[in-house]
Amino acid sequence: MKKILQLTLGIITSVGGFLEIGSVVTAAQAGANYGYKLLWAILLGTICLIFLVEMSGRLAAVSKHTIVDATRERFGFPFFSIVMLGIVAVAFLVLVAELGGIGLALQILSGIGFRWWAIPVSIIVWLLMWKGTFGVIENGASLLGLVTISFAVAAVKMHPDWGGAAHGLLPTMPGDGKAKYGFTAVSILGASISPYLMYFYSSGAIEDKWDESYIPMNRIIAGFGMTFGGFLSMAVLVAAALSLQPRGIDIEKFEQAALLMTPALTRWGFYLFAFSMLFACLGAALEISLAIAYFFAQGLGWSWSEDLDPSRDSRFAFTYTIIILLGAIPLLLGIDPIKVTMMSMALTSATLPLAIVPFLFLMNDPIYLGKHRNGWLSNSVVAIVILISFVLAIISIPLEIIGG
Amino acid sequence: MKEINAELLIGRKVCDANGEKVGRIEEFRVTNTEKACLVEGYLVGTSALVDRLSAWTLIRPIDKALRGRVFSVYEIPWEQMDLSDPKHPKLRIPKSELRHSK
Amino acid sequence: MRSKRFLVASLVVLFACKPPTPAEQLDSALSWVATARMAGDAWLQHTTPDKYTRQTLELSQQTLLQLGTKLLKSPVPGVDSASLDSLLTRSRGHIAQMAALVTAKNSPGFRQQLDSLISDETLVKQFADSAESKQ
Amino acid sequence: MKLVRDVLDKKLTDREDCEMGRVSGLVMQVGERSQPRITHILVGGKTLWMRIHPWIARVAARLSRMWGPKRDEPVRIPWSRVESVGKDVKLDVKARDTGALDWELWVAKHIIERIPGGGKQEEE
Repeated sequence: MKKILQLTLGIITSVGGFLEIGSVVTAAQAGANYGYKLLWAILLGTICLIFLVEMSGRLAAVSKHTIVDATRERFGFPFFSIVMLGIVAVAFLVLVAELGGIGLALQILSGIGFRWWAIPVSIIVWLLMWKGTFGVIENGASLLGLVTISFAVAAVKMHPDWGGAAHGLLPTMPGDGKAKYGFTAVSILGASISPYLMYFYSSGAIEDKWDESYIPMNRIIAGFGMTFGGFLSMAVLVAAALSLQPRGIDIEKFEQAALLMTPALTRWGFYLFAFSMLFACLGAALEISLAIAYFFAQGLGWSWSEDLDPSRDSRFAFTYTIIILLGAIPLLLGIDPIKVTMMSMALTSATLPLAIVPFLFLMNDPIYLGKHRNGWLSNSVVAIVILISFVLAIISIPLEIIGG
Repeated sequence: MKEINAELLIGRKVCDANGEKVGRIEEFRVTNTEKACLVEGYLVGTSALVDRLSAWTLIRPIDKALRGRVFSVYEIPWEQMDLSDPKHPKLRIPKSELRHSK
Repeated sequence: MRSKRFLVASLVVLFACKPPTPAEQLDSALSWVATARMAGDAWLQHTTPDKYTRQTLELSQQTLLQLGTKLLKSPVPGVDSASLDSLLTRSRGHIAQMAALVTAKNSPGFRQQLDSLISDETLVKQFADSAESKQ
Repeated sequence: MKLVRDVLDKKLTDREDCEMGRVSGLVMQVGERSQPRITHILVGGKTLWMRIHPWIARVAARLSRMWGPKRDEPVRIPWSRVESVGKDVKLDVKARDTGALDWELWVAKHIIERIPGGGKQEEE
């Protein structure tokens, strides 16, 4: 019985936790500029994420080591410090974007600028972690994140051209504006295959005390949870394609995205969008702050767990406290969160190799995984992800220059 | 008796008695007795690195394809290794006398 | 090797994006006029709160101002930049009026300004299409 | 047993399975004719940063002298204390006595407990 409860909770949390400012803004921009054309990027990103998340959970369940533990133990500290530098820097940028997302959602609701919301938002996120346990944070935030299902409602209500959407699932290249198209595709992949999700998921498996008997459940949670999450991203894209593209509106500022659902759901559309972004970004901000703190704690061997009092794992608690306060500073200076989001998505793609290459080694390690090592299917998917990530890493930066 | 940091030896290039490069130190073979942990020998060479990463499941197909030309390993018994200067470990015998263990 | 590439990558990104071409600026101007119109329509149907509408209209007006000056400096090929600029200035006037009328909660007056903004939008669209065809 | 794969960078746990950091370094005694032996496990301090670059180690040492428990020498745990080497390295010591947790306790006392709701270190 307990497992079924955990199963449903697992699926719900991955649906609620899927969307965040990066996936919403990139999907909305893709819809506003190219209609259904970029649905394939979300599909590809989601499929890769399903495999990566399933593997992260399996590694943690079988070896009782998270990805960070195993990376440090297998590759040694020097290599690990490079991975840490790259991943933590990009994750911090994404955290700033998420805190900005919460601020912007509050801005359109209250009319008070996101700069004034920076400190209160950071304090609330910090309080949730300081007082909450892992269960409260992970499940609570993601349950609130279920409001993002309203995107699907809006998209369906606008009677999308299902044929066109299906056609969009096949990779195509546009006639003109190749650079911006490429940049948007890179950002979508960067938004969906985000390394912090893997680190958070594997640490979560340890917090929830998973063992080998959880492997089938892990597969279902990763599969269904991420698939529904992927559908929500596609819904955002379709909603933007139906509401913004005909009007010729390209999304450069948050205020423009806020009108995404108004044609379909009128007054409800506006407030549902605001609350969807508020809760989705809140869930993501919690996940990223914890992921960064987990990274330091597991990497350097500190005691870590959200279920302990802060004083029992003081360096872990100290790390996430510093991270969140630092995260508020760029917003105080008025840096536009949408710009930060786009840059962080491109940089995520640039640093993907750092996260995925070691991961391929770990998933074939007989000492950690024994007979639960990767089969040829998982290995080939990871190999494809590595191929994509190298291509993204090479082209994402010049694209940022031309297309950004 | 001299104390050195073993972890700083990892990755150091080893040259044999007449200065020829043998490879990089990748692993220490040790036996853990009741009283102490004795160093039996040093593993040098790329396949020792693959062992350390326990990545043979991934690398074996590549190794077969290259018919073992790339991944070689030398096991240097502790007596043959001169660690007077930890930055430049040297062999006490020429490379040819070393047993080329797989 | 890897860390060098990462440093180079982040340095490259810090040099801001390449300035957009005049044609892109014109498309962006059209997008902002359309945004103001959509926000106006939404306000009339009581879909969006007053504060949000006013802020969005002011944001569109400021952005159009910046785009207008840029378009004057580097005119779009095949487009008469003087008439384009006067059109943009006029639509900015309408948007400013609409923002003021939101605070005054004067819907009829707002509707008038919105209708003239819609006619401006079609003109800007024509400019954008002619620039497109000449590219 | 393989030293680097099975011991270096591995998690250290004490008698009560409480985590006390990772193996940052290993001290090797080398004699003229005698067989070299691993005598101590090093935890924390500048050993980690020495493995990247001596320059970083100097900077880290200077930083750690400024505040915190004001000790940048790594903790040396005699190899005889090693109980078992498996997934983690189990030591027959009490974590608190070895000094490996100095930073943890310092941060707990000086920062975390000053913030309301931080909780108390029981054994204090």
